[in-house]
Amino acid sequence: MTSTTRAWIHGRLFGACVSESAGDRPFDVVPLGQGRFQLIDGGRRRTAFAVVAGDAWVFLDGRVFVVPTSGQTTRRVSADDATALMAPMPATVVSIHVAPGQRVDRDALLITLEAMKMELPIKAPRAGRVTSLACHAGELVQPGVRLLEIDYGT
Amino acid sequence: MTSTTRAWIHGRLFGACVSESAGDRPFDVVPLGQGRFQLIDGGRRRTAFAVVAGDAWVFLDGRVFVVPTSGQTTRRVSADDATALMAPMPATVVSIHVAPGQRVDRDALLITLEAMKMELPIKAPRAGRVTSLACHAGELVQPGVRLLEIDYGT
Amino acid sequence: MFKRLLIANRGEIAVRVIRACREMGIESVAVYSDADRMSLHTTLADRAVRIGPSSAAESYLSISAIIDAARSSGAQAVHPGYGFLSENQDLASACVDAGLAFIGPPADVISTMGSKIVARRIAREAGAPVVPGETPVDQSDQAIAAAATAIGFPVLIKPSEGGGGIGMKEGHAAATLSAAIAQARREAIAAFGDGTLYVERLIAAPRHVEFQVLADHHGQVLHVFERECSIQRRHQKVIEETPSTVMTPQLRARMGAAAVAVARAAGYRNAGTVEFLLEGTGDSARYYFLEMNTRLQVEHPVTEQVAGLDLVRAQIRIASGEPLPWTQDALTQRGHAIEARVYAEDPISHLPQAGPLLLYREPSMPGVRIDSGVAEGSKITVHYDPLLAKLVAWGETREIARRRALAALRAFPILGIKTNIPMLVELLQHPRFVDGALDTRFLDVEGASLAARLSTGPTPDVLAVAAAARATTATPAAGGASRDIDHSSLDPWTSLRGVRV
Amino acid sequence: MFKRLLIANRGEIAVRVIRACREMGIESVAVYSDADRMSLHTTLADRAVRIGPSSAAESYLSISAIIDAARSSGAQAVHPGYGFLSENQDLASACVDAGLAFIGPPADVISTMGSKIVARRIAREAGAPVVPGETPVDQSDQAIAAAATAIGFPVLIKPSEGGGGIGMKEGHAAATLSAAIAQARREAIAAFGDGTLYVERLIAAPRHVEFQVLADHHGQVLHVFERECSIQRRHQKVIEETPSTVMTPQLRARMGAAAVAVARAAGYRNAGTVEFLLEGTGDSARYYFLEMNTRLQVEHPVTEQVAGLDLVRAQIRIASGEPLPWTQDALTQRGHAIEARVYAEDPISHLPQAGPLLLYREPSMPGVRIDSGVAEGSKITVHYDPLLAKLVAWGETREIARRRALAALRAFPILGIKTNIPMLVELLQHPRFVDGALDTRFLDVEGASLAARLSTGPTPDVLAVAAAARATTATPAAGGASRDIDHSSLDPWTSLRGVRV
Repeated sequence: MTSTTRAWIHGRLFGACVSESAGDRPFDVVPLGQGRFQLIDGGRRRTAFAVVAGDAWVFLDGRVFVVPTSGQTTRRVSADDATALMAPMPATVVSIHVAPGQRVDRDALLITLEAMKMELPIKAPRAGRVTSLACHAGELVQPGVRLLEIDYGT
Repeated sequence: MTSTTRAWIHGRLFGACVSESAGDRPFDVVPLGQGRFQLIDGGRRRTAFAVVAGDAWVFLDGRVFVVPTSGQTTRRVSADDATALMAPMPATVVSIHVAPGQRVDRDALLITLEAMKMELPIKAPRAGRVTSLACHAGELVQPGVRLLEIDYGT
Repeated sequence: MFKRLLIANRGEIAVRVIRACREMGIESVAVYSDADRMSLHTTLADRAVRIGPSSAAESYLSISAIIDAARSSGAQAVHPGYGFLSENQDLASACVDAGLAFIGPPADVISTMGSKIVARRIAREAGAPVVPGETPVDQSDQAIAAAATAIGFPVLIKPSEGGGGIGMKEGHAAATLSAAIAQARREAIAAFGDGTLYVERLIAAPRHVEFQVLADHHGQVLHVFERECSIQRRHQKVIEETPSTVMTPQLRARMGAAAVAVARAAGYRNAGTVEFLLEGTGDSARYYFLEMNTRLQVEHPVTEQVAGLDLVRAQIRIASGEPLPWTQDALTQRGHAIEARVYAEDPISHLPQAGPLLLYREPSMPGVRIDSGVAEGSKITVHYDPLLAKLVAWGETREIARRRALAALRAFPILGIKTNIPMLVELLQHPRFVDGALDTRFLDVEGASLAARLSTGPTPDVLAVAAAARATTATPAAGGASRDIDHSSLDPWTSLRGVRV
Repeated sequence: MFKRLLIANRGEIAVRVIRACREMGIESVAVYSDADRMSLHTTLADRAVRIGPSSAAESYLSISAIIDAARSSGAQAVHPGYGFLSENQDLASACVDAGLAFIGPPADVISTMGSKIVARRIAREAGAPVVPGETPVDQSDQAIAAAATAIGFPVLIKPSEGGGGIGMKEGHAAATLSAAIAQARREAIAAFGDGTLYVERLIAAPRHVEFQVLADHHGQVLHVFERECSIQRRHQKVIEETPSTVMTPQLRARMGAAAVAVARAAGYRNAGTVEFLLEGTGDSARYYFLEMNTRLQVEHPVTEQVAGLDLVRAQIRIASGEPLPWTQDALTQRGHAIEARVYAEDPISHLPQAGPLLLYREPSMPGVRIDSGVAEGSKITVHYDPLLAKLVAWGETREIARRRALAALRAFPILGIKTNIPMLVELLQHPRFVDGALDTRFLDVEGASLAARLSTGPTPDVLAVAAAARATTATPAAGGASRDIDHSSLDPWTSLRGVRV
């Protein structure tokens, strides 16, 4: 169900659509400077921290959330098909375990990366067929760039 | 003796006239963000903090300096004739001990202010004659505003 | 245990109590004046109630506003902190009348120990020495001189109803006493409308040594050792430490027992402090009961660091009816702790300062604790006392604690208003402080030489940093990130590009 | 004492050693790779020397670069920290050859205790129990099965030359052992080129309990009690504490004596740690020597907080030839300390994270110590391990320390990269952690349920804060001050001005 979250900010009331039920009283959010915010919910006060760097990063009660600019959906924590085939961070390609044309099962190990002294396995999010490779062993790869292509339809 | 203090800042060399002898090697000042600066003097490294709010405030080794925008002289800590007759901070006038026309000696108590639970005496910086009063008992006075005028020439 | 607790205070002590509540699972309720609408203590509490305009008289000193706030917020207990209403028996009574637990002693004990004369009598009867003195019934000059001679010179002559040092005159011999008596009487009448004089022995260069006591509602009273607070300016403490450098185990046992005896005799409950003047050194040093503070002290953290316990938690537990979890023998001292009070004041003139904390970064290092009521961006106003933070350094030895405090103060940048940190840095390096050769006149005697060390202007290295700040920072006032150089704002520095030197 | 000391490390441990030097009046020399040109440890030291490019192999792991830096900077001693070259006997030798004091044990002791087989033999000879096990001379399936039967099931079969958990197989009965043997042998050959197998008793759910030892150059060896480090993921510790919840005075005395005996037998000097596996509870619990770490541990602060001493200072004093200032009997434990390691890693997937610390604010509250190697604005790179900071909470009891750690983690905002703080917050509230019912498989068993609690999306309160951040802050990424609303940037929030709700 889509409903509206509302908040007083600097004496003005704002609303945003969120995909879960919100309370029927608006929050009061007071910027305190230096990324600190006072969040008042009924009588209860909490201190939150937030910065905007494209997405908004929010710290509240020991949890951290990355709220994307679109604001209406939240970034999924579990990787989707596209990001699953990218390096999560700058990393070195240690080894490539598949070749173009090869069929792979779900969770098959495709590529092994290394970053910060740790091995990072890149696995197939679903069964499919490798159509092309976009990296080679020893290469330093950046996040957000697809390492290989899989056709899930065949 | 006037000499030049020099510093590397962001790879460019700057100089300023200062009224004391400076070393013959320029400082290297590297901004670290958030008001932090690395000060390198020969091989020695120190961390300084600074903000600019009109004047530049600098913290180094536990000392704080307010460097005025003119840069070439430093703000005097001891009050001069003019600022001596001003409230140092927002304060309430408790009592006025002199009247216009009255002659006063050096260090004579002129006005008693109160701020932050403390009494602040305003004393005559030099001998002179009170020419006018610009405040009254009970008034909340602001810093930078003269509380009374003294003619030191008579 | 209480579910919800209201803190009738502001600043660092309100923050301290809020933190204790959070750890104990108690909901905290702050109160705030208009000036403190978004102050640190207001924003950190679970709830907050406005109690009036900025003036303390109409907010933090208003008993009715505090009681109303406690009632409306559903609090079960009130912690008064220190200062404000903390030693006001009417607040304690009003709490009881409203069915609220007051976290402190009963109202009648506050009243009893608030009277210096009654407190002195209780102390003397409990076996704690007091400074010899009396208010002669016959107030003639001759009778006062006779009393002085009986007490023994040097003496202090002061208004019987007085306080705050007003009208206090020293007398060093019977022959020269009449001028001092006349002057004291004149000032007593002017200030208090009563010329009655009190004569007591003058303790020439005493130390201020106080004992922390804790008393529960089950008959247990114990002390948590001493604090030395000799570094003070006009009765405002600046540096406190524990142990005292002159304390011996034997003297500590005697003074601690005296403090406990006074608390017992007064029917004391909760945390309190028995203050003494200490004269001399070693087992034979003489101590004199001065007064009892019926509240938590500003300097309580040094005791916490060395005794390894939490006095605010203990206060709350005592008030909720729990017995003290320690016996006297179970308490031990470990290492040394020094507290330096960071005030918003000019380090030379000592004038309090108001303004914004453009940059405020607390040092974070092993053995250093900061109790603070402000954050970067806070505005310091003229309405309340200028204490910003307390820096407490613990070390295995006094010398380690001292060096640690020094290192921490040198890494505690506060910009936008002046603070006493530069003075504290000099003070901690003063040879007499290093040696622990302290007395309550330390700052009177050494203050000028300390100030002199601070009167030098900025050195070239400071000017270089100032220039860099001007050259690189677009909004440094807010502690923002550095930006590319704005080449239009480089004045007064001249670009020397291309000039190798 | 040394005049100048070089720290052959980076990050929080380099900062820790720099601070100790500053308090001791020793000049500190940092070393830095290109990635660390303006990192916190580089900027805090009195001097700093570049030792190579960002790759650790060419900088922090280069013995020649470290020795050159020490020589060129005029340092008299080298502190290796932990990790990197701290357990490399060649660095220790090279220091001695260059006339530098190495702050750690002699090179031959590093070498001796670095060999698990030799260390095990020394421990056994010193009377410290080891996990029963052997490398059968006859490596046939039958002989290995016979060895397993002699040791007693369950057993662990693992490559004799192995490490890191590779090729380790459990065996629960002689009848089903041959498959495990075959598989372990196959993996051993694949991974190490040698199929020789080692059989030892499987300790099913042990605790990791280690003892801190200190040994000076005057024959004194003592222990500074235990640390429990059972909360680990793939041998990376996450939470450490002292005392251990299962320790009894009698067991502590036995294990401590065993740790001291091992250190003595090894000819140990300086600070080291003897690790044990602990099985069972109470006085009758069984402990087995695991290995000795010949360096300072990451988790040394919990010992410092509870024992009330400074291990880094002790290391430096020992290396300079001073005798230990304590005897075993003079050391005491007070209260409880818990360390939570804050890693730059995704709290669910545990993948290390790189990026800028857009906002980084350390909590400051009584009883909480933060040892950190970063500051707001620091950039976390892929080159080194992802430890950002260690949060150490001390309390009179374990429960107070736990609540304090929890309160501090909830007030430790780090934005810009993901950290494990959300996971630590859940972990500290897990019923088994609250009860102290720990073993080294804790995270294997409970990790999934902890992660599940973190997989929920942002709640409306979080979205409200996100909207406020977008609406109010011009340069919030740098933690700048709030500004007036930029009304053009309010999307996706819709102004509801005039709509009262």
